[in-house]
Amino acid sequence: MKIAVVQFPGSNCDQDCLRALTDGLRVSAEYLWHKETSVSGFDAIVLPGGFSYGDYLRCGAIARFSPIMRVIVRAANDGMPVIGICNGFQILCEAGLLPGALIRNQSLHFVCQPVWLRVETEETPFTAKLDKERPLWMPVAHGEGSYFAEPATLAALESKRQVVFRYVDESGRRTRESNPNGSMLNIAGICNEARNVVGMMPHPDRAWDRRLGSEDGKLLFESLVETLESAVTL
Amino acid sequence: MMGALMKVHVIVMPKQSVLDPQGVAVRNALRDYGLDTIESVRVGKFLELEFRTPPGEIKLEELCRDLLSNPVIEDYKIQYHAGAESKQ
Amino acid sequence: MMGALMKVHVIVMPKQSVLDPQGVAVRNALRDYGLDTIESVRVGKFLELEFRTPPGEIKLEELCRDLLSNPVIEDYKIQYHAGAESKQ
Amino acid sequence: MVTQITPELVRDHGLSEAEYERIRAILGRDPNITELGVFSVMWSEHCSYKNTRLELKKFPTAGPNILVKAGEENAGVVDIGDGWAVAFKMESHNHPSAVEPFQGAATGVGGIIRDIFTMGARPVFLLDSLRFGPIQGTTPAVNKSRRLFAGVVAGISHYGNCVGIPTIGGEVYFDESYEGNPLVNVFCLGILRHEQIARGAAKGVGNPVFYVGSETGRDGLAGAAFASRDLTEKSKQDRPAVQVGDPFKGKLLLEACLELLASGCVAGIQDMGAAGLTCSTCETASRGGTGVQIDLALVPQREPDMTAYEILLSESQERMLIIVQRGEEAKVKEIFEKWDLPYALVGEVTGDGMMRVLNHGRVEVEIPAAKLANEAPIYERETIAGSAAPELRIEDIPMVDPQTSLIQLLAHPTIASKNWVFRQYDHTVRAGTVVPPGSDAAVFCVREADKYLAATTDCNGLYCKLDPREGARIAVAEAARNLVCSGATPLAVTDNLNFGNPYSPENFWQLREAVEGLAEACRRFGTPVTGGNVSLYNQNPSGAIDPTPTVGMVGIIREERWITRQHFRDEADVIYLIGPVGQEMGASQYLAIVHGRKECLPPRLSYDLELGVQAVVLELIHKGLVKSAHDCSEGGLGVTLAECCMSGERKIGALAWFGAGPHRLDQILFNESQSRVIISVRPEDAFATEALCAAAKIPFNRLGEVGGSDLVVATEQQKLRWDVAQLHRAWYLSIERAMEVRF
Ligand SMILES: Nc1ncnc2c1ncn2[C@@H]1O[C@H](COP(=O)(O)OP(=O)(O)O)[C@@H](O)[C@H]1O
Ligand SMILES: [Mg+2]
Repeated sequence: MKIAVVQFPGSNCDQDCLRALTDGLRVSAEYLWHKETSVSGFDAIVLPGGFSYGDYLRCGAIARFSPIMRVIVRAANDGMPVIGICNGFQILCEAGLLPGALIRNQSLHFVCQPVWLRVETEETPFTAKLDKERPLWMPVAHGEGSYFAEPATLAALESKRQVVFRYVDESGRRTRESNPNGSMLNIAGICNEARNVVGMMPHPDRAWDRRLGSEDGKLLFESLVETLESAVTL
Repeated sequence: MMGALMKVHVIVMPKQSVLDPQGVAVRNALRDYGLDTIESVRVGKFLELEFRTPPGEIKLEELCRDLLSNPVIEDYKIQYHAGAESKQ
Repeated sequence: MMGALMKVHVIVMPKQSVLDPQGVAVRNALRDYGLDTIESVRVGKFLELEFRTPPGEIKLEELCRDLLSNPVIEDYKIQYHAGAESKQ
Repeated sequence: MVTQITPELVRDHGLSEAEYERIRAILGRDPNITELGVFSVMWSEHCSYKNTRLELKKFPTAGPNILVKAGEENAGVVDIGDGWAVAFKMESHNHPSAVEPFQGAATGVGGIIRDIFTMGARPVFLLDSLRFGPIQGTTPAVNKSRRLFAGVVAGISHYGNCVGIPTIGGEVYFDESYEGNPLVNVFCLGILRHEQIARGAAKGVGNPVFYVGSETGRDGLAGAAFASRDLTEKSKQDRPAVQVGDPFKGKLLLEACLELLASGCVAGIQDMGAAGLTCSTCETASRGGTGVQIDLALVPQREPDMTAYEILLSESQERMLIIVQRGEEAKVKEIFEKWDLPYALVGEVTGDGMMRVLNHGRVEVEIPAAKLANEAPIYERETIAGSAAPELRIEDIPMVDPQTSLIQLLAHPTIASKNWVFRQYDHTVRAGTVVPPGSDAAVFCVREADKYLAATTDCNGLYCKLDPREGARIAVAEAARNLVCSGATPLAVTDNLNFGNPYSPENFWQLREAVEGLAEACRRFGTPVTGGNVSLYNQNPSGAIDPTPTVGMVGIIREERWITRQHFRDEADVIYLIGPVGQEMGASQYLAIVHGRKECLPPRLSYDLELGVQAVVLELIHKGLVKSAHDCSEGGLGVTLAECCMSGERKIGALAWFGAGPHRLDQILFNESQSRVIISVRPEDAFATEALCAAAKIPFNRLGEVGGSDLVVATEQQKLRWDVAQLHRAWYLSIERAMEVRF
């Protein structure tokens, strides 16, 4: 099994994601350069955070057109697990693999702080191992992470249980205060209808080591690994 | 040399349905500044494109839809006349 | 009710001599997109102000200078006609 | 067109007649206008330190773990064991930030980052030390300070966040003396293997010289540039142009350069900071004992019709000069094309020791590189000693209710929580931040090397104003104390000297006093100076800024279990004050904030006591006895205890008993005597703690214990009680509230 961590010009969590996988989980992972035109040999794809193309124009707007994204869109439609973290989430929305968009934080400020997340569904490759009852703790760090979608889209997300994570307080309650960026319905992460593509603003790649104050992020990657292994054994 | 070039302006604005915190912030700033007749402000992008030979209208529209704006949150408008140089 | 309001548009652009990294990035993106006749792109702000009763020209200029633009690196232009609604 | 070199032109270039004569002597002829420009920037204070070099010589720069000494290269390099080393440095961008706070601060970050990876190190974290005028109120001056503050913080976050280097610590002070002249000192630390140390030297005659990075534009051209070019209407409008940073390019340049360095084909590398191409060509040549010849026509240019003068003096950002081994040209092509960065072969290393600059083959500049780089005039500026501040007599301070004073202090932006600032900085990228902003020193795990580093910046400008020498000593002491409180052993120092106009003897006296104070303290604490930066001509409307010799200090923590935070943790833990209760009120924040008096003699530092306290605290930590440690600085014991109660995830109360001392309660709570640390320990460890302090003959006080939801302070005569939640609100929201006011 091998997991790809895509490198766009301006990605800056690529090393963190790779470490989370190789040092945190001891699974094999490799960088995948944005000019590559194939994902063969990889079983899952991570789009890391950062400022691809400087986030110029719109976050993820330019990265979406890089050669690697064309093949990733195809792979995703064929069911390959794909997760976009922070800037990766923005790219997935721009690429149309996920609905909605991420706009400027309501505060207009970049926000770097820990948040509590409620797991809304275990039915994705990245959340299979997670416990809905226990909120996760990990950092956010973004200037444009406010999730927006038209009412119809939001309704569909809810009814099809595509909301994966929500910002909550320590006890798991959805509150105004626990929403760091003004996201609609406190949405922190979503998946596509097929459930193999997940996007999230918070950083599991910064919460996989006790010394960082939380290992909750590790659980997402462990879920992925288990899902892939069970898929292999079938 | 600049004269030889053809200018196209693209204005990208946040959709009405999308709240525009930056616009709100500017409006409040204007009010605090003493301008109490200000009703609303919306902040968008103004792109000044210079072409050696401009692309066809269809191509340009496609460009605005795919790259220069995000239809989920933004509307765009193309101005062909090269009228709006910024003031010195 | 919107009809009753008076629109003023303010365009704020980076000064010619000042580097516009965003413009450069967009230009390169357009080239990669296949638009090789693109020569340059500059990206600025488009502000749509709605007043109940618009301020005097002097006041408005002062506003643009002090608040809406940063004269050190930006130029601004005021469009009184409410021509450029964004397209639906 | 040949421009006549007139005395006016020479003056416009900031060169004295004597300096001009020296130039003619070096050249054996009159310089042309371009050469005059080259000399003017190389001999400017910024590049040549002509007024401060004699002072900087006083710093201790040697040490057992120093691999590259201050001044040798762009930044010093310090061994941290197992073949790993760190390169770190602090640099100021005060004046650019005063003109355009956002871009000024952003380009400051970009510049210091390039200084670090020029050494072959991967930058791993940033700190920022900031000073502004007051931000509370609605006067025009206050509004301006707020705009500067907001702009600077946004600029730092813009650049640092985008390049993916966490900003994990720093400091912010607010004082009238910085009105209109903010201080923006940015610190960057990078990690590298010993064998990876890169040199800014042009080695190997015949080796190709490459220009890499952004195109050159008319950015940041010094005012002098006007004199060099007949002004057209157009050029009048748009010059000198403010430098705009491009963090995206900066990130690509960082990765590309590290990749090229790793390939082993680089003979020399130098960033283009102030004086861009000029400085990088002549400095690499003089370091290499060689010459460098380049042709400007080959330099990637952003604007048409740039003159040789403009290209040479441009301060466009995100550019580097790289000398590679002959035959390795293809490597540069491969790597810079991979990263979509401009690059150009612009010249070669020569054997004649000349900095020779051609433009389309025509010689524009021909100057002996070493003379240009090293023979700048050096001045001994005159000084006039300032009058010594008087001792404070406690009777002269009216007694006010300490109950309200503590809240007043905590809510003052200088003491209040800086979360409004560091929330805007990505401080968790690189997944190494073990102790985030909000404790005495930040602690970072460098995963490459599996080492824990602690870092802090400190300087109390008010102390330095009232006694520059003592203030500088204390800056070093406090930095060391902050590191020790986090469990670290101090390693080395970088400094940023922010002062007023050096031609004022009073200002220069302050600078000399401060330098000698820093030098002495660095010797006593065993922390050599690895480099730094000087920023002069910092003036507010009514005179010079308070002298501000900012100290950045780095320490190492050998064992993970030694990492210590500042906040109280559990009920019933016993609270100790290590060091004296103290009584010095001069130059204290209490005197300034509550009584509106910025005066009197600052606290005195005793090296023996300070070193003793730090040694014992470190020993207690190493023995596993300490659950929290917080150094006592601005605001005294009152503020320190309050911070211990409220700076953790979980707020918790405490009781502190000061018995029947002779002193007034405000004096006990708010004096700023040095060499004090508040620690908390498990009840069962109390005895061992006291035994250890007694054995070390260090004064200590068992103040009381952690618990409840109130902070309670009591003496025989008086008992005060504060709701910690209320203190927290005052302290945590103060800056945010101030920044919500717009006009
Ligand atoms: N400009 C800043 N950027 C990042 N962190 C900051 C900044 N200013 C203050 N901090 C953080 O806030 C905390 C308190 O700062 P300070 O009052 O200077 O601590 P101390 O008095 O112990 O030196 C420290 O952790 C410091 O790193
Ligand atoms: Mg401090």
